Amino acid sequence: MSLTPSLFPELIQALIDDIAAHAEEVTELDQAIGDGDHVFNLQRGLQALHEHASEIAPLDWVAAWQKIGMTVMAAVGGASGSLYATLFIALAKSGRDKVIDISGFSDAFLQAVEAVKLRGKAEVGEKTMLDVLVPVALALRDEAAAGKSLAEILDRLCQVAADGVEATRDMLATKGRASFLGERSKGHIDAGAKTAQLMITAIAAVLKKSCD
Amino acid sequence: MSLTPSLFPELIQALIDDIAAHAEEVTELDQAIGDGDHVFNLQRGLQALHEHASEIAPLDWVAAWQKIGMTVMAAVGGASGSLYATLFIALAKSGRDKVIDISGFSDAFLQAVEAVKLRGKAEVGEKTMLDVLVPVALALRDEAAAGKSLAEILDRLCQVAADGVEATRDMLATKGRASFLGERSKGHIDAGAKTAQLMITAIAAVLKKSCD
Amino acid sequence: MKKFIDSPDTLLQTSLQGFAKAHADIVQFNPDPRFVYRNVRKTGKVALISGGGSGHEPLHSGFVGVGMLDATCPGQVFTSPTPDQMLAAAQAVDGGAGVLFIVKNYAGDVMNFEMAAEMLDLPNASILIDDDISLPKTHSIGRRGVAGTTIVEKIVGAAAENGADLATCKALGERVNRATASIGVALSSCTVPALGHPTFAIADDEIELGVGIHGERGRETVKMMSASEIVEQLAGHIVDELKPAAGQAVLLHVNGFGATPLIELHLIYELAWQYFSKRGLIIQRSLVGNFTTSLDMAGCSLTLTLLDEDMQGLWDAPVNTAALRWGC
Amino acid sequence: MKKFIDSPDTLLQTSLQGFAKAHADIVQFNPDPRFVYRNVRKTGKVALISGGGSGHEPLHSGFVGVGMLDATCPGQVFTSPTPDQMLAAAQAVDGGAGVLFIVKNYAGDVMNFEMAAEMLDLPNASILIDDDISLPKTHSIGRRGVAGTTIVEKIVGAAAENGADLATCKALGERVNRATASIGVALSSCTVPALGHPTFAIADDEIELGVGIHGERGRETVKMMSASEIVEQLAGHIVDELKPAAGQAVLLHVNGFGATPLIELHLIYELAWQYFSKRGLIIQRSLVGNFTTSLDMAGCSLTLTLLDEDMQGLWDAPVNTAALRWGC
Ligand SMILES: Nc1ncnc2c1ncn2[C@@H]1O[C@H](COP(=O)(O)OP(=O)(O)O)[C@@H](O)[C@H]1O
Ligand SMILES: Nc1ncnc2c1ncn2[C@@H]1O[C@H](COP(=O)(O)OP(=O)(O)O)[C@@H](O)[C@H]1O
Ligand SMILES: [Mg+2]
Ligand SMILES: [Mg+2]
Ligand SMILES: [Mg+2]
Ligand SMILES: [Mg+2]
Repeated sequence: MSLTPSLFPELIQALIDDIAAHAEEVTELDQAIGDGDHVFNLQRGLQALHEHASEIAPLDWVAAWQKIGMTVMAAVGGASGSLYATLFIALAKSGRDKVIDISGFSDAFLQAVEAVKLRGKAEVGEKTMLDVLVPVALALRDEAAAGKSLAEILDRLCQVAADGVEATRDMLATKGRASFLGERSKGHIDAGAKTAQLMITAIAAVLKKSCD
Repeated sequence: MSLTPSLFPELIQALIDDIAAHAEEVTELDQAIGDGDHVFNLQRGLQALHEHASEIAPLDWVAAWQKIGMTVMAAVGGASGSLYATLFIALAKSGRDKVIDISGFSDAFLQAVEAVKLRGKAEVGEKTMLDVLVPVALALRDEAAAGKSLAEILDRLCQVAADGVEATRDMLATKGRASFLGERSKGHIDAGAKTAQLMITAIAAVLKKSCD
Repeated sequence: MKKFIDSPDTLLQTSLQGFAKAHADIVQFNPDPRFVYRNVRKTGKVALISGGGSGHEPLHSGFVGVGMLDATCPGQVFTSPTPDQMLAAAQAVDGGAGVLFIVKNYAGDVMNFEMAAEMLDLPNASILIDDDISLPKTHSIGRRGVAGTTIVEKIVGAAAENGADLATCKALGERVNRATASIGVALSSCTVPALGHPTFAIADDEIELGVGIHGERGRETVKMMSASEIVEQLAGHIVDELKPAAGQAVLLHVNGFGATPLIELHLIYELAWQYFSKRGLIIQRSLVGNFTTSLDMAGCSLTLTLLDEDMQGLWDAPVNTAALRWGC
Repeated sequence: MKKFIDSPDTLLQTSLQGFAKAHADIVQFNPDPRFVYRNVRKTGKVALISGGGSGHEPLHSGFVGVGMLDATCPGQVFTSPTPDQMLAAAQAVDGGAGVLFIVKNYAGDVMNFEMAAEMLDLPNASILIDDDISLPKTHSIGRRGVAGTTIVEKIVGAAAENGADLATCKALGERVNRATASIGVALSSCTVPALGHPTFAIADDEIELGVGIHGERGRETVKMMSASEIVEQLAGHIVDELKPAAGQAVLLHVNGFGATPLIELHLIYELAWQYFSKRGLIIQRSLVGNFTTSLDMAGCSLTLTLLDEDMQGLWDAPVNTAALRWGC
């Protein structure tokens, strides 16, 4: 894989645009069963990354992930801030001893998602961003192992992410603020799952374009 | 005049009923250019008088007015409380050396209204209860001096009171809370003038009935 | 109306009972006639008595205690108290050095305190507070007393505690009052419990400039502005009024009307601090919080007091009340 | 939305600048990373650090000062602060006896403080506050930390000031937390500045029982009730939870959510006082006011702490912060 963090400025811009386009929708979701700040938290993080984009672009992946993690950690706050910071710091840690091709990345990503589960003391099925991150990580591993093309893999991940979001709708929230609502949390999509999906899809679009 | 404070319980009941019937209207007036508590202030006073009605009934007029004044003073508060307390205490004071027939009462009442003017540092034309009390006191003196019958006098006072209220509508308030609104006070009837008229009219009705 | 209330008729009395229990180390409550008075009393001290309609809490009862007031007479919500309350309070806290009534300039308060003063058989004097500059100085009944009352009560309270005599306390209070200017802005009306609905209606994009503290409309209704613009308006009026010289020491008081959160009041404070500092004033002392409220009104007022050394020392003197406490 | 604000992006920082200026005798503000810390520091003292989303003022920054907290890390409105704030605060106030983090039990707070603790190169420990009994004890992520936080911070603050070591402070805080139960009711939602409209809609005749402090809906929406009925519900839940014995000494805290006037909070206090007294409890100490707020939410919570002599003495110990001050 010839992808490098030089793509990073473009990726961040795509994420900023995509989250902005869905800001109201996400806020409505987080207001229904959370506290309504999720989109602002994410946007603060993306903005901070945007400001550091030119520093990150020349780095190797491991250094880039570390820097992304530290930037998110200091900029975001909230539940999602610590979880995404954990994701990237763990990605850097488990990527350190790997060749970052698709297969190396899929391993590292799976380990990073495990770190998120540990940080949040959460599992799949609790109506959180993990309901997107975990199936996406698993699908990535499987597709990579099956030797699919990058384009095929990306399409598959987008599909898995979309399914993951939709699955949160009928779940009972048992982690995060939505859990305070008990049964009242059912019938609403989780905001953090939704933004995870949006970001994965936006990243996929950029990657597909850059590999054409 | 054979009227005595034995009428007092009946008078108070009539005032309570009449003010209750107009409570919303008065509140709207006091809210438009005052602070909206006028009717509650009056009702608190009437209620206190009602509770003391049987003590007041056997008294002579001077003692009754003194007791009424002290009761109002302790029960009402606000601008209207001190003004009505002043009215009755002054009535007792100036009635002390008089025969309380219509002419004696009209003299005493005029002096009492003067005391209210002093207490409030106000004159006719400032959009207050004085725009009812002063013309009523003057008309009472004139009609009494002209030797009119009680019924005729009472009808005339009711008319003067009604005119007095109506006259406050276009006045600029320069006393009381309504004065804070400046020009914005115009176009609204003064609540204190309105209740003064309501009470005078209700008292007149009881007196007329009891003299039939 | 949604309020914690059993009935508008019992709200005040029950609330005062609770207040006295919650601050039993500082005050007692006499239920009839209604007054709040401090536990620690001193003979030979001028007794300071204030009061007015309720609904402005912590003003005044939150200021009863060592270093501030001796007693307060709470009236019904937004209704001045009655002379018998003031007489009973005066008898209870008289220390033999006379009684000073601190009265906000409202017709009802003025007249009821006046009646009490006429009937009181003790040496007494009164101070009228009229710090609200939203009305012209020439207003027919004078200007209203608003948040500057806290400043006067604190400073005169310290002087009385230190043994100043009645005439000195009165003169000091009038000096502080003259050195003080306030002006407020409301974002919402308030709801008087007995009425059950807001006193005035206001559009979503409008605010009331120059409001009093009884939910009455202000001097003018204007379009919503940024916090900086609001501060510029309010602080500008204050500077025009007091015309302070550069280098003047001041006390800056940002007072919330009840429903405005501290995060906003501290923002207003910072913006006002910058405004006054730019004009060369030295903000020596500060007070930020909900002190002179209008029930559940959203809004705030700015108060500036030009300080001299004497006033500043008295401001710093120990005070131990429910709402203001330092140095003891 | 009508608020005093220039922009949601600058509100917090400007407000904290104002807060620090208004209380310059007690605290300083470090703008980046954002933390508030006390002027008077002591070597050999355990450093107490708290923090959480903003919008709950005076909690926590109003509790920084002698006898209470050493530093606080304010996050964005209703958003937990970041680990770098906690690390910087810890470095700034470390007195050589370790750092105790006092954390309200919310996913974001817990995780961010946890990350800071992992990275901090100083002896440290944490206390999780989970006094909100509106959720069952068995709730999947445990109960929330709400108004009881003030009680824990005051009592542990006094112990730390007296020289208690890290383990003792932690154990004491956990003991106070276990002895404390809170439950709240909202009459209105609140408006987060960045959002611009109320977080939830509520009918004119409905209230939310068992709310947290972030404008989230409560455990159930019920019809409006009288103040006495509300107190019976809230206090009943607390008694069921703590099962206090007759004769037990308690601290009763009535906490306003921001837009409820003191006159109502003192009414609630009186009704709660009567409720608990009838059940034989001895209300030894009280705290009534807006301490753990939810921006401009109307509503309140009841908090009861079962006191032992040790806790009562530490509650009474001198404290000198912006929001709580006595004995010094
Ligand atoms: N323990 C957890 N594990 C995994 N994800 C979580 C956890 N708690 C919350 N989340 C995710 O974080 C999202 C909320 O993020 P955000 O609104 O930014 O923070 P906060 O909940 O602190 O306001 C939720 O929608 C959920 O997807
Ligand atoms: N100085 C005054 N002289 C005469 N009447 C006055 C004066 N001030 C107020 N009033 C009358 O009192 C009425 C208001 O009474 P009320 O609402 O009971 O008291 P408050 O104004 O203290 O709320 C006004 O409508 C006006 O008629
Ligand atoms: Mg959120
Ligand atoms: Mg009125
Ligand atoms: Mg009134
Ligand atoms: Mg949040």
